[in-house]
Amino acid sequence: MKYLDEFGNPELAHKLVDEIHAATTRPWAMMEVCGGQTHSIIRHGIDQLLPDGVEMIHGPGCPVCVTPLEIIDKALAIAAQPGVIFCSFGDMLRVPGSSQDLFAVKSAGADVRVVYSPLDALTIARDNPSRPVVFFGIGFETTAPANAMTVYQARRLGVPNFSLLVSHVLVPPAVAAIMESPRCRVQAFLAAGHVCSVMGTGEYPPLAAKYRVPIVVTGFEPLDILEGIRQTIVQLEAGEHEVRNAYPRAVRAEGNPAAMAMLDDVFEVTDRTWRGIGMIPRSGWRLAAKYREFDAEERFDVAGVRAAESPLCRSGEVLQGLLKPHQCEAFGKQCTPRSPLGATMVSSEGACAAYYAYRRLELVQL
Amino acid sequence: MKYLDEFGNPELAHKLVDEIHAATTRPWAMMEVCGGQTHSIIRHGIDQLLPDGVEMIHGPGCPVCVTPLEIIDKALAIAAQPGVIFCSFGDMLRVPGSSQDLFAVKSAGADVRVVYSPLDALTIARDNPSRPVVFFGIGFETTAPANAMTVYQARRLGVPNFSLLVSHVLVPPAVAAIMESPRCRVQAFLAAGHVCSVMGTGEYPPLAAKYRVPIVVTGFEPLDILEGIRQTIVQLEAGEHEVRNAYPRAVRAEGNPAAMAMLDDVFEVTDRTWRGIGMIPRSGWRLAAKYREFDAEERFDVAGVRAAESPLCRSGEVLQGLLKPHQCEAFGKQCTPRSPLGATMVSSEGACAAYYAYRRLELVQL
Amino acid sequence: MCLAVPGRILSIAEADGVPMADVDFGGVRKSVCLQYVPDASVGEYVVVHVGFAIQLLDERSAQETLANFEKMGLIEEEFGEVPR
Amino acid sequence: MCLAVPGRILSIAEADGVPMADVDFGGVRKSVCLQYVPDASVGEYVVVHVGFAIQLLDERSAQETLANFEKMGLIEEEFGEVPR
Amino acid sequence: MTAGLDFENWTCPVPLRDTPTVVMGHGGGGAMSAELVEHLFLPAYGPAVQGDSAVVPVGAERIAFSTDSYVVKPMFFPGGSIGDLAVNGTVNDLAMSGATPLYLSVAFILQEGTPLAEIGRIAAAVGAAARAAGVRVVTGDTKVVDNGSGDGVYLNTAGVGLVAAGVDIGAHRAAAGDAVLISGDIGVHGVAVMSVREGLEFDTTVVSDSAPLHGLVAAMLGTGADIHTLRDPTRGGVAASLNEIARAGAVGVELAEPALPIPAAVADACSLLGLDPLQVANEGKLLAFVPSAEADTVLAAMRAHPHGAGARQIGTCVAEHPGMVVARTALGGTRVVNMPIGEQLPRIC
Amino acid sequence: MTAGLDFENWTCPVPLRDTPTVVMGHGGGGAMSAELVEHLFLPAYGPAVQGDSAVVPVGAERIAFSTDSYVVKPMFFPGGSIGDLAVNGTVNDLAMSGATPLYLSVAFILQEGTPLAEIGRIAAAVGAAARAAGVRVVTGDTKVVDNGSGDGVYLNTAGVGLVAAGVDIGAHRAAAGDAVLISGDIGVHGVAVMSVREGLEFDTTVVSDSAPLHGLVAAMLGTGADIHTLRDPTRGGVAASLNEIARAGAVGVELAEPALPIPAAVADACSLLGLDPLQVANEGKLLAFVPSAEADTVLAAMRAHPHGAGARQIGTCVAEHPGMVVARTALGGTRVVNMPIGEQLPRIC
Ligand code: SF4
Ligand code: SF4
Ligand SMILES: [Mg+2]
Ligand SMILES: [Mg+2]
Ligand SMILES: [Mg+2]
Ligand SMILES: [Mg+2]
Ligand SMILES: [Mg+2]
Ligand SMILES: [Mg+2]
Ligand SMILES: [Mg+2]
Ligand SMILES: [Mg+2]
Ligand SMILES: [Mg+2]
Ligand SMILES: [Mg+2]
Repeated sequence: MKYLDEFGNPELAHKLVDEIHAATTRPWAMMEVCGGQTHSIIRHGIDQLLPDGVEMIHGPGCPVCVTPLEIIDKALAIAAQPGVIFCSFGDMLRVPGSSQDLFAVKSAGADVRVVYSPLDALTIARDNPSRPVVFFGIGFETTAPANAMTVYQARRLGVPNFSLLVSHVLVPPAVAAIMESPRCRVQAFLAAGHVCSVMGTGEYPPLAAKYRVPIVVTGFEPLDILEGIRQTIVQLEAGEHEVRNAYPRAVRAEGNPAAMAMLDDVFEVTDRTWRGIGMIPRSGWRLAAKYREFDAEERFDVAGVRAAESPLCRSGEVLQGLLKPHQCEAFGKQCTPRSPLGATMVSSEGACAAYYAYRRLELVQL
Repeated sequence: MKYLDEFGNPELAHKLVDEIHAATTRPWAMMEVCGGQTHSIIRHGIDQLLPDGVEMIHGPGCPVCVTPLEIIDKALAIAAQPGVIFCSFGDMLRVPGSSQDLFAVKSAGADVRVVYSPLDALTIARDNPSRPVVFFGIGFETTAPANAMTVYQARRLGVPNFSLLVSHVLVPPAVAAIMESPRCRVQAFLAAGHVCSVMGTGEYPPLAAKYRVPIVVTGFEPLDILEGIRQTIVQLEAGEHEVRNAYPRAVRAEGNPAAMAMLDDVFEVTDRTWRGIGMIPRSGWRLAAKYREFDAEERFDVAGVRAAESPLCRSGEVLQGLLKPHQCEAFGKQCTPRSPLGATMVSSEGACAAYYAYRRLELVQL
Repeated sequence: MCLAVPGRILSIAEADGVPMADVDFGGVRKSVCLQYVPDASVGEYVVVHVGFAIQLLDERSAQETLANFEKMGLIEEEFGEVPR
Repeated sequence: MCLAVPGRILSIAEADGVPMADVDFGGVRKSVCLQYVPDASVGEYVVVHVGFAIQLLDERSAQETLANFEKMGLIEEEFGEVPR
Repeated sequence: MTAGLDFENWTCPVPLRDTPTVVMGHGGGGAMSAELVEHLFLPAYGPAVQGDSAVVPVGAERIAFSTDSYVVKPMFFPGGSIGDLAVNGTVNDLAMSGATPLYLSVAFILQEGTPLAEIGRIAAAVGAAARAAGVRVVTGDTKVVDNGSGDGVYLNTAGVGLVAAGVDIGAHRAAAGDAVLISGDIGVHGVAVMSVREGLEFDTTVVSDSAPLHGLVAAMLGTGADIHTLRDPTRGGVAASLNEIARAGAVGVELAEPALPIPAAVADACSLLGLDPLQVANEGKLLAFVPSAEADTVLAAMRAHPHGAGARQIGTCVAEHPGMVVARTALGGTRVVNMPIGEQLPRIC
Repeated sequence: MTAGLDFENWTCPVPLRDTPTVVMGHGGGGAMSAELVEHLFLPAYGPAVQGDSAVVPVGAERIAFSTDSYVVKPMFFPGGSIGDLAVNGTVNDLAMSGATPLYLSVAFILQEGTPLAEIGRIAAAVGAAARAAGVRVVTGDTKVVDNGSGDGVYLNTAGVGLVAAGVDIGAHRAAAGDAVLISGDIGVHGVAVMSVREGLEFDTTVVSDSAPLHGLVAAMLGTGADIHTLRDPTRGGVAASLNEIARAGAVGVELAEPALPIPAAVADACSLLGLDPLQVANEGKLLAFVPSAEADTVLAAMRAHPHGAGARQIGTCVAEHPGMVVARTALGGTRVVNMPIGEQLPRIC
């Protein structure tokens, strides 16, 4: 794929690795916020190429992982209702709720469908006017415009059987929450490129300034990640804490104004609980009053659904960079991708799953 | 089965056959009204044992056969509606409507279920309160009490999702209609035993008197049928035209008062079209006003369903005894049990199907 | 039409306000509604159609009918004529 | 999160009042909503996530980035130091 | 591109024209099933061996090879389960070619939502039945399909058996003069399954007769008699099997109805539901066509075997009315025993 | 009653405990499928040959015997249909044992409502594929099931092939020092099917690679090389097959990621959907483990065959990390190539 494959070029990667080694004089701990970056780092073995002491901490950047248990349980309850067509992105299907996952609900007879885009769910709703169709609208700022547009279209085109189960979360409040943690070891951030494609970079300078951390907006291919790391280390070594954009082909400082306008129309900021982390004030979006009639939580009676997380699971600490996945007692024992205990083992991009999938060799050899 | 098997005893049958031969001096044509009797006659080869010239004419006694095309089409339309559970006796499933049958509607996704008793359909309705459950309530006086009771229970127990698609027909008006036909060759009737178990024999003396035909209430096992024939021939030979009960173990003159009271409560007399015959005034039952809310024709919008029968099919004449099935041009060609053109080929008791099933040997050897 | 068979009542119990019987048809048992034969009791035979007893079976009459058939040949042999 | 890939717009047509494009991702084509890149035109690259273009891809910037990477080694070799 | 069929202007062969889509009757083992094979599958596959199993050469040996899928609902029924059927059904199809069954494949298609415990019970039944029959399950497969028609399991078994030199059994060998034998009671399996079928439930003492019959066949072959034809009358019952043989062998079959071993409980269930016992499925019975002169010898060997204790002659093979099965009724009349059309339906009126 | 399993207190073997019912993942060809076989089926059947086909003696000969069911939706996809798959899949399973495929059984399970015209097209595809592969369809079966998950067809084929004297191929023979070869491009079939899967539809030039591979195997055996192991990496892809072989052979496998022949169109589709090409199904490719010294000879023979033109070495078999597959990435890092767990799901975030 053009503008993708080129950014995996091994020769250029080695140049960047050399640059990183050349620039590094001390240990540094930086967090890649985004699960997609975590995936790429482990998938390509990028962290194995870094100087000793340069540590990548995997942040709370997988929306599948951080979607609160309670919302999953509500999704399961809604999907199980007779007649409902419950549409979701594929990787939400094996996220465990309190006692089961969407696969299990589907196997018990629910009509659960994997779609590529929320617009596909809207099409399904129009094709099945007599059945309630619900889309599971999770995601960060990157995904929110797609879901917003779908609700906007549902209202505009009059698709009353469509509704959205919304659980959007926002990156900057999470960055702030991580930095506020007393045990925080994070010295710099790779910011999530595609989040910034939508939102721009304007929210980061205050954070960089307040917490005195460099923040480099970073892409997802090996060269992108290495460049993000390189720019971060250069700043760290220089004692700087600026916001830099290492992903300029996809990120503009002002973000995407059309998408931001739609988000402003459809959503409003709300407090959100992050799975494994807890409640972060003003860290999510919910449907604005004007669109509340499309809120699946309002339409289906799931207000009574309550859930508590597994006491064994330390994904909160993992997500905050306080713990490496394999340092969790349950890792690889009670908790595997087959039977994940916590959110970070659920998604193939979750920090625990990524460790399990790609690093098992090293771990067994430890 | 006790009180069943004994009435198939071959030795006694031969005694009765001998009696019939001994009693017969001339050709006679009599009609067995009931399809169950037709089935038994052909199944056991009883007509092959009768004296030459004693002819059994197969009457309109199979409710599956005479259910009008239009009602079948309404059944198909209702069954095809999403969410509906359509319950039926088994042999209605392959009765062709204008263009398909319940099997085809089922194969296209409809939820069509075979039940043994209408009460089973009521149970299904109570188990599926969110889905409309319809029972296809066809039949003569024998079956009507079962359907009546089911509607009565639906009302009493409050099962609002249950309804009945009613197409009940009555024997005595059909007997009268047959006798009124100018080409009628019927000289005597074997009356349907189980109809009389419910209704008694009171309706027959006026018919016997008016049309000067002996009427013998007859059972279904070989000995019962032979005895019915024997008593008929004895009367015919003697020039009598009385009503006799050759099935006293199951038929009382007064019928079943409890069943008749229920029928009186739930149903009211109406004109009915008989498939292959036409409209016979006051020859059927429909739900009384008090139970009209359980009428599937009211509940589902099928008033617009209209149907016309195949012009090739001569089942009307067959049913009236004016034609033997194999004398129909379409018999065994365009019309077989696999792909029945007319009602009498549909049911395994229909006169045409019975001929096709059990007499094909003779026919090919003709 | 109207396939109805004789069965013997094994037990009676009420369900939803209706008398229901466990009826034995030789090798088969099925639940049957007795609403229309309110006087039927355990041990008696009923004629059953689509799950409903539509009539009590008159056992004595059944036996008489069979006995008449048995006699037929005899009378014929003895007297050489057909009785009515 | 946020798997997004670059694709080239092959054609644009309106559906339900929304601009939709046929987008080529090398070996794959898919229909993509252009609502958020109203200025995009045929031949341009967009960054696509769950069926939506979330940004125009800046081709010149992409090439500059790659060119910078290419240069890096050279500069290092030539000047022996890391540029910023 | 494909065997001369024109899919642009597809028209079904005449006997299928009635219905452009699959209906339940196509799986009933009767006329609709047969027509699907004759008019759709065989033309597509080219020359193929008919019957329930094929006898083909492999190197220096001859093997019998057979397959069947099992979709019975409910999966557990009085006297057995889908697991027993899947083993015994294929073992019997091999045995009906005179083969010694050796190996089975077992392929599960699971509907999501099926309890694993049920699959475990079925697998255990497969293993137990295979051990009982002395065959080995040597290969298998598992697929999962979407939950649609509720939970459940479809099972396919294929089997390989060794055919001894000189053994030649097949419907084409049925000849006028043959005695038609059955190994025991008719209609037992079908009634057992029907008694637990949704919507028809009844209590009965009847339990499935599912059993492996190759031991019985070996005993019959051991007499040295020239056994012409063997068939296990499963789906579609005795009626379907005899009609198939009559057609394949171009012979007539004449049954003596009073000789049919129909147990009272089967007859009673059929009376209640309006079914014909000759159309009801069997799973542990076989029909044999043997020269009349050897019938007594073969019957004696059958009766000496546990699965043939109830063996008896039920009819004869005649030159008249080839392709047709006729029954002489107890009263002395005749009736044609037709090929069942599709699904067996309870007749209520 | 059945093999020591206690159904009153049924508890699933540990790895199945996670889910008490069947979920789609049990059919994905990955870890869940394998555990079902290992912990549920094998204990029930007793000692059984593992792998995709069994090699067993029949009289004086050795045959390979294999079965697979096909439940692919949609039934027609770019480059083929369920009918081609059903023939080639079983032909290939036989070929992977080094057998010459001879006979197939074909069993249809039809959902009511399926157009007969579609069944005709599938049957024609079966016939055409069988002729192309030089195998004969000799026996079959048809069943019909209730309409539930919509119309459709499930297909089972079983196959019998003859194994020549001296041929011994199996996962147990994989040995450290073996070269790991693949016959051509990876992930082609899976992407072709995904492109028409409901909810994911995309346009692509990729068409299924479904093909019969016994000719290629014959060419490889013809070199006289001591081929240790063959496997067609179908469901679960190269990742699943290599993990299975690594476990069965108690060897480690080391892949060189840059050597993997992943066509751009497959890579692009996987990038778009967030899938791993190593987990994507193939239907006309094989993996071969051969002693390194003979790798070039075998590769030359493969490249000379139409179905092996793209053959290349993708890795080696090592004594380290037995049971584990490791890939060295283009950047020089390593990652474990895991056994896929269940269903492959598009990853969106
Ligand atoms: S390994 Fe599992 S239990 Fe431990 S922190 Fe990760 S998700 Fe939680
Ligand atoms: S044979 Fe068919 S067409 Fe002719 S009268 Fe009978 S039902 Fe009608
Ligand atoms: Mg078979
Ligand atoms: Mg069979
Ligand atoms: Mg058979
Ligand atoms: Mg398999
Ligand atoms: Mg012959
Ligand atoms: Mg196989
Ligand atoms: Mg296979
Ligand atoms: Mg294989
Ligand atoms: Mg079969
Ligand atoms: Mg080894």
